[in-house]
Amino acid sequence: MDFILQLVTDPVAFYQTHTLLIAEIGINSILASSMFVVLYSGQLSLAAPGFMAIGAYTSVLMGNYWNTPFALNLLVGILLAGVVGVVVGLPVLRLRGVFLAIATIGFIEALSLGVILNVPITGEGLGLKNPDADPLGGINIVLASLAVIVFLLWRLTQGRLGHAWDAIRQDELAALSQGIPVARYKMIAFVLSAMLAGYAGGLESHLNFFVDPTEYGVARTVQVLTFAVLGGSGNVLGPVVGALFLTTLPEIVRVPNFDYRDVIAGAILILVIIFRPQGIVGRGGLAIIRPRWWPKSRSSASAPG
Amino acid sequence: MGQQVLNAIFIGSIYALFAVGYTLVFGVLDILNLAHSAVFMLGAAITYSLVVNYHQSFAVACVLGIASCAVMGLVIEYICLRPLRRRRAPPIAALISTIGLALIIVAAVEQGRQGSIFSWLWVDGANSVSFPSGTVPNPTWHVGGLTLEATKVAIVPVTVALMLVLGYFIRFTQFGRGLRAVAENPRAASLMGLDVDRMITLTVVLSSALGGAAGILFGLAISDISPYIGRDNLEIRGLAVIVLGGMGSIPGAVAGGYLLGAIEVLALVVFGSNVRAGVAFAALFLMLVLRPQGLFGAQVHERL
Amino acid sequence: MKRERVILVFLAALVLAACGTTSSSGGGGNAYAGKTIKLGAILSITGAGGVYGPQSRDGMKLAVDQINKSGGVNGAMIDLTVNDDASLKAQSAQLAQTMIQQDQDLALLGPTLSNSAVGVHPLAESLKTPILAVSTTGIHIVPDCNYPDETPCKYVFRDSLGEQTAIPDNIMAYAQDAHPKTGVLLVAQDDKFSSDGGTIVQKTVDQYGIQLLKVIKFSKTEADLSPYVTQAVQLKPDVIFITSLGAIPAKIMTEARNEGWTGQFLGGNGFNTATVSKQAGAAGKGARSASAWYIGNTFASNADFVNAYRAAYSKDPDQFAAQGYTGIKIIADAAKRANLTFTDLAGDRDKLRAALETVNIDTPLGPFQFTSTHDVKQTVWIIQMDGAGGFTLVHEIKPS
Amino acid sequence: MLLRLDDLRRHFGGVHAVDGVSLEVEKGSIHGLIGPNGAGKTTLVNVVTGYVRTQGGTAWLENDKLTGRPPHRIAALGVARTFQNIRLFGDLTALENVMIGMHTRLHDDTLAQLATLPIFRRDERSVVNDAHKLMETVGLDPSEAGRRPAGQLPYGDQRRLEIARALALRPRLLILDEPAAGMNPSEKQGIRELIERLNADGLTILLIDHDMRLVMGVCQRVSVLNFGRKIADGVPQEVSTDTVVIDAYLGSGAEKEAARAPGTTELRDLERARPALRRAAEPEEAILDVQDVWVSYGAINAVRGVSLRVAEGEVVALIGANGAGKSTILNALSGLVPIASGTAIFDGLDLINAKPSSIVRRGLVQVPEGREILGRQTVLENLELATWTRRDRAAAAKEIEAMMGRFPILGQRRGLRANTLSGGERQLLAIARGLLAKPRLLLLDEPSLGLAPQMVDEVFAAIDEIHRGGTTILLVEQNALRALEIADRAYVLETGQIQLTGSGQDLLHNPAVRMAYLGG
Repeated sequence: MDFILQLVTDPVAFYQTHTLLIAEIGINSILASSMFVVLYSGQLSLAAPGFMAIGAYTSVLMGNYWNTPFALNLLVGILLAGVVGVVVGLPVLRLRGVFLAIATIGFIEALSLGVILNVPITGEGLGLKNPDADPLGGINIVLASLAVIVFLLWRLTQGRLGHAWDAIRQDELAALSQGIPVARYKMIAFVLSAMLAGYAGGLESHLNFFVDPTEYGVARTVQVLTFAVLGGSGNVLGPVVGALFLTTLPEIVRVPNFDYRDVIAGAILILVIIFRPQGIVGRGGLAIIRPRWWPKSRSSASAPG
Repeated sequence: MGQQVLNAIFIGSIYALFAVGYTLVFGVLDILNLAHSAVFMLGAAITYSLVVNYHQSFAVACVLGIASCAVMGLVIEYICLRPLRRRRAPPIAALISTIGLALIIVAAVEQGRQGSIFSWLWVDGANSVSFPSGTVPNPTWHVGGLTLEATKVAIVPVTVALMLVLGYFIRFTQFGRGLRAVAENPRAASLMGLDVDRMITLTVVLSSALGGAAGILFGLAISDISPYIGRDNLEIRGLAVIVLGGMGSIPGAVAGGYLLGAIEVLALVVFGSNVRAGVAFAALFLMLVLRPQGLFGAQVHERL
Repeated sequence: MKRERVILVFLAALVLAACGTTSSSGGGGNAYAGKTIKLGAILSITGAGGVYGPQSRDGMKLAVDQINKSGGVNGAMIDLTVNDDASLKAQSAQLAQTMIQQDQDLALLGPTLSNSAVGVHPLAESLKTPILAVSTTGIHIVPDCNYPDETPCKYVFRDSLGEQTAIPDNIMAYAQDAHPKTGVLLVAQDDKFSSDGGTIVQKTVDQYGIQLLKVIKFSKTEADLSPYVTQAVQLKPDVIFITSLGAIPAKIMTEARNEGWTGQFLGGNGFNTATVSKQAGAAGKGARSASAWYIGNTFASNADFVNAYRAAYSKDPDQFAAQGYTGIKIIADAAKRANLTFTDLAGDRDKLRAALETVNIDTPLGPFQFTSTHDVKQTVWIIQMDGAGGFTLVHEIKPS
Repeated sequence: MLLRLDDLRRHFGGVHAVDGVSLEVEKGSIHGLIGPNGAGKTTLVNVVTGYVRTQGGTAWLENDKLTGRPPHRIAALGVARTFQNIRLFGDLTALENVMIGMHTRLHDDTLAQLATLPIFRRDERSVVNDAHKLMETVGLDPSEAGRRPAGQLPYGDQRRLEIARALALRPRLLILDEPAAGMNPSEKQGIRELIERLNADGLTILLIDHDMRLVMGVCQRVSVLNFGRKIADGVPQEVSTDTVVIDAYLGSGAEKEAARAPGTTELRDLERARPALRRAAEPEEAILDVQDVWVSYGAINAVRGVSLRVAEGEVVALIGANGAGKSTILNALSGLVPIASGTAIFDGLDLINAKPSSIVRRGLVQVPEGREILGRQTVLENLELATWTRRDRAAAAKEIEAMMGRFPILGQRRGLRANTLSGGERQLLAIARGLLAKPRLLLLDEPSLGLAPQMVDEVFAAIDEIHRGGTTILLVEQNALRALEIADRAYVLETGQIQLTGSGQDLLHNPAVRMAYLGG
């Protein structure tokens, strides 16, 4: 409760004493937008944490061994994530819906349990320390890049590519009949999402002194998916709002000596999704300002008569 | 080696038992009920509490445990699924609502310790416990270098029996036919006088009861009951199993369960323990790429 | 709310300080009386760490009550806020920041889990705030909290017995008793705690002539550990080392005994809770670990603690409760000697950390001091499971 | 020659869907492709457009080889198509749908978008203008329909929109797969004019449809498929008189359908053919009594204050344009869509608050549009499900046997999965299923939709028989003429409201009705 109270009474102090939380919100938002890209192009890919791991380990290892500048480490991490994205994307992108989801889960689990935990350089189960981390200073770059990413994605959805993704999401076969190279565009989305996740991973590793191999598993992917779905994946802002909401939720329901936060959080989750099945932010932006004729949902948009 | 084969069969049975509930709901609703793992855990937890804290006989505890899981099935349907159906929400929305419920259930058990508001449900908090020895007779035989532990050996026939009953139920009974009708086309089904909502409710209840039973068996054989057994140990493997077997297919779930068990143990024996899990998931990955519809899933191609 | 209270305390302090300066004859007087010593603990109440957090909390609260009832620290009351980090390292670090910068706590305790600690401790260090680890036993907690950066952390202390001490002591003791030749190590590779322990075991065994036949790694999310245990048992080792915590040790013991293996289980802190002993049941009989604390110890500081704890919570304490309790006592003792000003927080924090280095009191853990590296210097109790959910003392190893 | 197919082959398992078809489409012509359901017409289209890989033979678009290319390449080459069951991007507005159609023509503006350079704006404006023009060409109002999500447009408009989207490709060849399916004569007239107009602008069109008047009317050449083979090819006159074609496809009743054009004496013969006595007035005691019912989908009011009554033993027809709300009324009565206001009583049961299942139990049974049978289950299982509500299984089994006697084709197919049946057979199965539910009132929704003329005859024969068996029937049918022929009374629906009511005869005579729904 103090949380809200201070936020309204003394926002400046709030900002100064919650930079870590705000930074995490930023990271999660970037992750969420990486999930947005795949969902928007009709792919239920849950591979994000895998690419995060690649970004994180790459940048920290480069920093520890070669003392290269952080920016460069980030960049390499992003590129590596992209490359892996291509390699993984080629076989799995013909899968649909839940099958794609499970395949990507297979990928992330194989990566973390099979590779990361068995390559000595990653520190295996001990995890990887990042002595150069800058928890309190990292926030600016996070917020800045979040703003840029959201803006660019928004532009992207407005353009030819975005419309094509829109079409693919709704009906791949019809999209083909309009000459849209579905496979290529899905791949573009998949790789873009991979690079965003890699970027988020790199940033996060810079905010915490420790890269924990167990944090890039299914739990994380479910969390990220929740951001996107709860926030609404029809609009760039949706996932960001979802991330904001879900990352602050535990703090909002934090009451000293109250041990049942998850009970409350779970209940809130259920209520929100029941009352906004399409996500907090509807397809046309904030649902409150949604024009009357806008479709309520895919299924209800059936032709009368 | 022989022992490892047995291990594969035992764990396979557990996977199968767990996955059947999942696949049942998915087959009918095209929804992944992520609260299933929580219900699985709840079945074990309640049964344990009844035996240890309320001093009930194991049999009674089992019945009550499974019953309360069935009730939890009602909760899932009425709180997580039906409202979303009414609002014509996309299936993925149900993912969130069931996650929410799972969160609540796990938290309730996890925070169940002396003096907490959930102490009536569970008192060991986040700790892991096991049924006190003697809860059920558990003789262990050593045959030709193999160790046969009663509770584990028992799982296999129980699993097979349950699956056969369920299979018959779905395939040949009137209810089963109705279920498949609803699964394929709820609209048409309701036009034939089927009460679709009732069918779905029954499905979720049945699935949850199965989940609870699976949880109890798990607690017995693996002697590990904690708030996390469903979520940490079985949820993802359960998903893997139903995909391996083919979404919505019950024989598929069973076959998938044993297949995953085999893959995991094989990976351990062949590649060594440290990459075992990785190999198992890599196998899942390949399986999907090579045969997306799974073992028993029908090839799906759209009509233009 | 908290903030306003802080400000009031602060103003009050100013006034008093003013008085103090004016009345020169006062000779310092008692700057503590009526003040509040704000302490913050970051514990894992929910999530996987929920096995330990609540016990630590109970222990701490007990200590706080005892101190405040008996007149506080030179008259200053301890105000302890326990925050739950949900066993997540991100929340842990965020809490640390807000508790240090916003709540203005004098010192922190925790966090419960090692992989949170490696994030939180360097943060506290950089914010020059003393932090006392009360349950983390991994390597690189103290002094090199920002490993691989070797510079020792000045503000980080630990009252929990590190595996670096516990496991070697345990192995040494058993080696002297039974001279085992071979061993197999079972380690949960995706668990930092277990991996730390595993590394230590591997470093230690050969100096006691134990040959490690195989290191079997598994994932802590494994439902059934039988395949691994089978693998281990088939090598017929004298010893099986288990460095995991939670449900895993008991599951391994049960399965191994079922498969007819009769050798010795050696483990680390993961064994030291009654729940593990209870879950293992008969299968755990004789399993040994080196513990920071033994409930059966009869020296006053422990007996009193155990009785008080039983009275307060009508259940037995465990090692984590004892370490939490000790943590508060240590800080209280340091605070008592630090002659805090209650006006300049940064200064007080420095004074406290200085005072911490010279702590020397009797605690449930035994006579307690910090080593030069801020680690715990205490007697180590080698205990073994009694097969009925309890433990019996085998050896006690005085600090060198 | 624009399109040349050379011995194309494709089989699924044992079924030879396309079995060595060769045909040529003249540049600038309208070419018809007809044949019974399951003759392989759609498969052929799918092979040509690359959705289904060919297993032999080649397809050429002028000098470009189509076979072996992926669908989007073929589209880019200038082959546009529409789909039998409309595939629009339902969530997107009609305008957006058309704009996506222009994808291949637009240069990639990604960078411009990212940099938010003004270039893309100019680009966008031109695109929007084009889209507006295209919508106007197919007769859609861009400012009104353009802003609505495609999924919420009336059925007829969706068909038109799909054509507009296809045109956005600037195609060399336009393939229309049953563009007039489920339309009434006046709407069909509109489509016919549209096709002719497009063709006049030089567009080559391959037209697949069951409506003989449409196909024979607009096509310069017609090819006929049966069992995956081409059985005839020529100018309409030859084809329509070709005995092979008549046996295989047109069937007895069809020549009159084909021949029925403005100014024929058809209707007068028809009157002579049937007894003059008809009950016209609304019945006093009705088994179904609907008063001032409103139904809405989201923002749209699909049904606006409809009142109708049906008495025991009647056949009542509901006719009207697509999107008039016919099916919505049936679905509302069956409890599938909520009734916003009004009263609907069936045999004392309040339909507004009743669950679908209890409505069926009471004896109000719908045979839904689009043959909603359970494809994955066998014919027998489908029929068994229809007896779901019965306690006495043995009796139910007997009735199922009887039903199979009544529709022998189903008896022969009893073991087969329903999705292997042809369109007509599915419809019969749907009807049989409806009957097994022991209906007191049978709601038939578009029973002849998408059926070959021959099949249509069969289905209507069945309906007639059912009626004579004493079952009350409420019939929704776009083939208004056939409907009115067997109806005691009929209601004419327009934009969710009842415009006219009377005996089938009166309406047959009513010039307005004939103009609107009988195409003459």
